[in-house]
Amino acid sequence: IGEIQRFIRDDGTIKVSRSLKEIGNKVRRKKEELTKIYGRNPTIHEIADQLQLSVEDILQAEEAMRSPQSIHETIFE
Amino acid sequence: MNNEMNITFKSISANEAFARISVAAFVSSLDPTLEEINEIKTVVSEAVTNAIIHGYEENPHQTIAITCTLSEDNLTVIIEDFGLGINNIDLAKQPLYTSKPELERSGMGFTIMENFMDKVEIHSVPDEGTKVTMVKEFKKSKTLCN
Amino acid sequence: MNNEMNITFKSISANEAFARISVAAFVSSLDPTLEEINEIKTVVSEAVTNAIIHGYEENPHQTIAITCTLSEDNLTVIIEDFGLGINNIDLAKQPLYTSKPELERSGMGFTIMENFMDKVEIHSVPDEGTKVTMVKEFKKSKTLCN
Ligand SMILES: Nc1ncnc2c1ncn2[C@@H]1O[C@H](COP(=O)(O)OP(=O)(O)O)[C@@H](O)[C@H]1O
Ligand SMILES: Nc1ncnc2c1ncn2[C@@H]1O[C@H](COP(=O)(O)OP(=O)(O)O)[C@@H](O)[C@H]1O
Ligand SMILES: [Mg+2]
Ligand SMILES: [Mg+2]
Repeated sequence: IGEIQRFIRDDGTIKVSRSLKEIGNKVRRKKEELTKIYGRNPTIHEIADQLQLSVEDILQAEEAMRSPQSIHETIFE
Repeated sequence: MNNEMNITFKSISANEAFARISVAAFVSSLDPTLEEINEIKTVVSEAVTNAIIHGYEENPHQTIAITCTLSEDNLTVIIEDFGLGINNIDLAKQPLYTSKPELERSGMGFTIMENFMDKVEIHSVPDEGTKVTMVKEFKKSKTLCN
Repeated sequence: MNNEMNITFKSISANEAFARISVAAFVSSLDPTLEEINEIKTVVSEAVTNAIIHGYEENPHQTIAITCTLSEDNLTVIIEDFGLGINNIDLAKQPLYTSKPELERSGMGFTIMENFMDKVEIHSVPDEGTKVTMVKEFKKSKTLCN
């Protein structure tokens, strides 16, 4: 469906939590960049558009960043 | 551990993502593979889209209900609308059959559900609504690791 | 576009993530910022944890209900349990107050809710349950851009 799934297909399933974290990091960086440009916090759609991700991908990556016991973290461990 | 949830929401296409993500989040306590999660998300999307487009003909003021039950190693998802219903279920299930070719529907919704899930049951009464019950079994070996 | 959803689920701590993700997914149609999403997730987690730990004292066979309503620029979330209730709401709302210091609770749940949301109302009847109603307003300027 989204970038995350493609990423996983390319890289093999073992790296799922790392790839989610990497996407999470990209999201954080883009958020900071857009905050400077817009002079306000960017919305979730604005970040998704810029990174060519779906809003669903962003939600999933944010949840993975949230806690080490996150559901996504444990999927393949 | 047995677990259960219900969600109800309005027949708005924006809620398709909400339904799909909610069911995926609920199932994740069974520690599914990403493939299983994607299969479940896909069938939820198909059934919710059917409820919106066929059951309610895109009237956004109606309600869709989902019930999920988890037991040790399987998930039951029930997706229900209270709309137009299906006249001929055998016909509706046929691959490529769609009653709305003008909307460029693929006619593959039920086929996808039957492929991704271990059991699919359709109960429908014209003018009362449609209830799709799906079961997916998860591999024991994996869930035992928790 | 007005929108509404309800979820009910068992009082199992694994469902805290399900509740948090479901509400976040529902709200994302308002196009919130990441900050707003994380604030909403945090308050849902706090209220659901309270229902599990205080309302039901970790009995996993009870039910928690969440209702979310979206209007143009605000979200109302109602989180409800049918458990023990709160005797003294003013005391319960005080920062650092906890009735369960033995569980290493921080006593900051209600304070966090009041900080992250624009309105928090607690309705509770001993032995009947607790209903927390929270409203968050989203900035118009932003939603108008879409
Ligand atoms: N919830 C529903 N309510 C009424 N009719 C439905 C519903 N779900 C499916 N149908 C009928 O079954 C047909 C086949 O569904 P499906 O396989 O998903 O194909 P498609 O949605 O592409 O038409 C639909 O075209 C419609 O006539
Ligand atoms: N759903 C609830 N049912 C019963 N009591 C509750 C509920 N929510 C909160 N309380 C009471 O309010 C107190 C303060 O809650 P909170 O600020 O979240 O702190 P904490 O959960 O860390 O104790 C709790 O210790 C408990 O006594
Ligand atoms: Mg279909
Ligand atoms: Mg608390």
